[in-house]
Amino acid sequence: MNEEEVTEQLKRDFPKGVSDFSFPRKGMLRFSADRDRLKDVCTRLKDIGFEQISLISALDWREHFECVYHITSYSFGIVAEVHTEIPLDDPKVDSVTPVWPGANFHEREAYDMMGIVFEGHPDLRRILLPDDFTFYPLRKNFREGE
Amino acid sequence: MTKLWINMGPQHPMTHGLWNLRILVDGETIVDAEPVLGYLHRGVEKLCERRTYNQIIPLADRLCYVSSLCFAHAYCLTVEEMMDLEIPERAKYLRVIALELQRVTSHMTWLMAIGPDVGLITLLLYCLREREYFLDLLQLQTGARMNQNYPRIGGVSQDIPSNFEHKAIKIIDKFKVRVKDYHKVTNESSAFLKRMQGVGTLSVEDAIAYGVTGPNIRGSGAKLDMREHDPYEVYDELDWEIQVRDEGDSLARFHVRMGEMQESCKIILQALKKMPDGPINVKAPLRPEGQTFRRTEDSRGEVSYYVVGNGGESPYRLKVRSPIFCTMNVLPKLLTGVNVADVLAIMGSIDVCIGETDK
Amino acid sequence: MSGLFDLGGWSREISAFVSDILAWLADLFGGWIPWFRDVANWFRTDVVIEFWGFVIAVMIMLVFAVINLLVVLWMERKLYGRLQDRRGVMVPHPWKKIHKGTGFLQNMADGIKLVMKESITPRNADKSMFHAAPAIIFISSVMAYAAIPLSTTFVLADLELGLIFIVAMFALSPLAVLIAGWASGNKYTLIGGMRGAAQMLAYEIPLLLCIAGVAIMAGSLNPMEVVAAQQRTSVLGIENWYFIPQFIGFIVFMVAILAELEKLPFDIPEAESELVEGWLTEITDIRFGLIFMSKWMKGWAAAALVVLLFFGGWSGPFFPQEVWFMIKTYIVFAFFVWIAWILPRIRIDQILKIGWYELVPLSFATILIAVALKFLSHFGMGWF
Amino acid sequence: MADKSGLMNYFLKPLYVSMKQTFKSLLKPETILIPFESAEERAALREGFRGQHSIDWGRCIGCGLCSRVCPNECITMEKIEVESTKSLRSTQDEKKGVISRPAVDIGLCLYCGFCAEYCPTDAWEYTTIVELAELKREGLVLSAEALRKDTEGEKVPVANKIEENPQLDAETCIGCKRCERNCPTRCIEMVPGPKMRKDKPIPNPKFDYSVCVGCKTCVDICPSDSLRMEVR
Repeated sequence: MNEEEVTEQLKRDFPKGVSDFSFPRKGMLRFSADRDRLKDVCTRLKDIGFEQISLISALDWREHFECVYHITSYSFGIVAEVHTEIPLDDPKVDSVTPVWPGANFHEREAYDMMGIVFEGHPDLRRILLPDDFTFYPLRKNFREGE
Repeated sequence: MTKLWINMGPQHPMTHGLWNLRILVDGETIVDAEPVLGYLHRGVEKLCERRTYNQIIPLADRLCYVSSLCFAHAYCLTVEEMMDLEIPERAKYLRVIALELQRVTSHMTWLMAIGPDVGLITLLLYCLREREYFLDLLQLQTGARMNQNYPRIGGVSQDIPSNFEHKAIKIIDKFKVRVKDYHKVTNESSAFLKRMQGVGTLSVEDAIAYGVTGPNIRGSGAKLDMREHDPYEVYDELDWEIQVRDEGDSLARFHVRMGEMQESCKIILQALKKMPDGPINVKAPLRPEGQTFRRTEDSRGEVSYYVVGNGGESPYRLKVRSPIFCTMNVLPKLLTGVNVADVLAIMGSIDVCIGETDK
Repeated sequence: MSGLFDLGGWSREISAFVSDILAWLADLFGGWIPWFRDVANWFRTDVVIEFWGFVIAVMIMLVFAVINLLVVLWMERKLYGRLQDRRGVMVPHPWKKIHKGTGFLQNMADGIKLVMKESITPRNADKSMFHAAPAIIFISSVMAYAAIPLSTTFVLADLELGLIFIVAMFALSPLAVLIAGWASGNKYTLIGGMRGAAQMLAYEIPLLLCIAGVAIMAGSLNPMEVVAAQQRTSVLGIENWYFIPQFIGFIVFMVAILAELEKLPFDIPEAESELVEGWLTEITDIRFGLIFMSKWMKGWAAAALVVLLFFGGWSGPFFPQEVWFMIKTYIVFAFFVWIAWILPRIRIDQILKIGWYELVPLSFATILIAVALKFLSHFGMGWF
Repeated sequence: MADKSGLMNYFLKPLYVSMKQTFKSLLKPETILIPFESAEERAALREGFRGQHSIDWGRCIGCGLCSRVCPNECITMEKIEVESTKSLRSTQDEKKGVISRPAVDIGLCLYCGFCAEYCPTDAWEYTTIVELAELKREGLVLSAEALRKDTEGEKVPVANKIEENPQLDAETCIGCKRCERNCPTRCIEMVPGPKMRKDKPIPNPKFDYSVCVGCKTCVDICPSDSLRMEVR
């Protein structure tokens, strides 16, 4: 499968919930997924043949959070970049750790740094910072000494 | 017998760096394991949000103090792609040479660390000796031994001197002779084999699912190398082979890395021969915009940067994927059921670097 | 050649001389105080001379042990430095500030440093046992020196069962390892102590069986007799050093004695990369120093045992017996060092497997060989 | 890869290697006793090494660009009073007889080389001196005088390596001329601007971009924030 075919497949499977498909460069597929359909999209991607989760990055866009999933398919040579918007007042998203066990530490790190709660994560604790920290340092409204 | 939680770390000879491996032992057998990270967290991602794009390069160097050039290069590559920048051909070759030199030194560090792990301190000193020669070469090229700050957005900082090729050939020849000695000390002595063989077996499926990359996954039999899979610089023009082993145990990972060192030497010599003349730097815009994700092959695995720029002097968000951080994920699975002494052989073969893990 | 030092005779002479002086002093004042004359006579009795002679001999042996320890330590550090392509210890001359040096005084400096270190007793430690363990280890390894003869004359205690005594002193240390491991109240030390006990149990048996093989051939357990038996000419026309007929036994003995010494391929009780320092983790200051010293003392004693059993003891041409003996022991010790610094540590289960599955059967084979040779020699067609 | 077990196979090859090594290093160990033994080969390899800094005062114009690009902010500009300014290349205020020259806290320096890279007159240089250890932290702060190197080299043309230039927002400029006075390369000339005050045009800076080094001094010093840096 190449990028277009994956796009077609996803559009067929999810008439609603995925949007904004674009191809930044060869072997790269970028699209957005709704927050509540994210896990289904990821499960579908895994079934298609995206074997490994490379990176989960959490972004603070001031108006909303965003989770960016980079999912690799070594057999097709494609990286899928899935953007998910998360509202500021309810920073929750479904965990993809049941889909890829490798997402475990990435999600813990995103929770640690940005305060996004991954629902369904087996062991959501702080990973890099001490357990008794009460703030999330990578948020844009974080100030030193706060 | 009662089970004991044992802390291997943060101050423990097993940990190469500052981390803690908690293991639950039943006698000498490990029942459960849990890596505890974060002792070396420096908040690099937050720091990057306040530095200009150029000033991040020395910071990226310090992510991993053993293969610093790889991290700085991956950052530059990502930002260049965000800027749509095509760097000169000579700079690409220079980068490849520096990267492969760094890969050899990094693997030498791994080899010298695995020695004391299994109780072979002599190996440490032998490897330090040869690593010094490669650091000399690296210093000749980049101006510093450890944190080189060599790649720039749009090229490299300086050219190689005229006597570089001569010295490189001399040192690589010397190294090839010495590698035979290492093989005699390690994988040709069955005392070493006894420690490494059949220990810490990791299947391909598990390795991929848990996000293991680099030499560790190649030791499990997956022919994955970002230099080949997602080629950057001039790796597709050079003739080299991916080192793959099927066994998936510590010894396989050992062999993969030993082979990679020699492949790196091959690449260096080829690149020196094929390198064209020309400029080594192009001008880069100062305030790029966009978002890019780029993967490169570090000596430990896949290093990716996800950079979001919003037209300011500093990136809006920079996210590092450090290979060992992802590999730590698999530890509970890898370590359950093995002996206490095998932890050393397994962790040694995984090649832990805490600088990049804790970011 | 005969021995250079006559330990017993010399110390007897010294003690007789000292007694004479004391008696002479007592005589001098005897005129004024009558019972001084009795004291003077008491000094001249054999019991007193014998006692002082014994004390002086022990002192000489102790001084020898300590000096030998320094040499052996220095030798090991220098040798493995070169083995690792380093220069080894290089300490400035005590008063001249030059950079190159042999570093012989480095061990003294380390010893002084260890004495000055803070003495720490863990809160959870079983105090009396914790403090007793280093003493037991040190005493047992020093006592092994009592029965080691350096020549026909330089011997402290010429015991009938000398070999058994030496091995018994070696065998005391697992007890102390276990005590130290348990009493420290630390998980690492506990595992280390248990490992130490298991390992030494596995290797004590082949060790003793190999000695049994030699003893059968020599017909005695006295080191003197064993060496004397090796000085006879064998069928090969040379001196009958036992490492030729008992080659298997020699190999097994070397492996077992390395395990007994906790030298590197078998140093799992301390296994510094797994268990920090093993059973030694909590031991600080000069107690650590004592254990460290006793390790090298035992190392030399083990080398001496190998020389006594397999390399003909002090026999050799031209040089005095002691010189030959020291040369041989240092070569054997260098071999220990050489092995220890190039082989990786072997896992505990593998060590026990080697001990029980390979060494014990092989050591039975050595006994069989010894018995067969002995049996054949009754019919005049044997080895000796 | 079969497990070659057997008692002898454990150690024969390693023993051979280490024996070889022992004899080799008994004759000549690879370690060099620096600084007691000669190390020409290694000294040759040190060429191009970034050791201690040295600043050519004949070239330095005191623009402070180095302290701006320094990632660790370890460079401070020291104000030094001088007798004559004739031999010196440039100063921000010749009349006062004050020049500013960089001083480095090498305890903070990470030897990245950006200061030398961005220096518009190539006054920064790295020596190969590596023995920089001091007993006290204060000793690590190298003053401008300690880094001084005096050469009567040829005057190299200034080059803008940061690729940015100041731009004027004429609306807010108050014509105070501080930028003109402080510019290290004299690239600013005050010309009558569009706005008037007391029937006289307010003088506005006009930049000579061929001489400007992009040091941002004028932007930092501007009291009304009417200057900003822009990519050329």
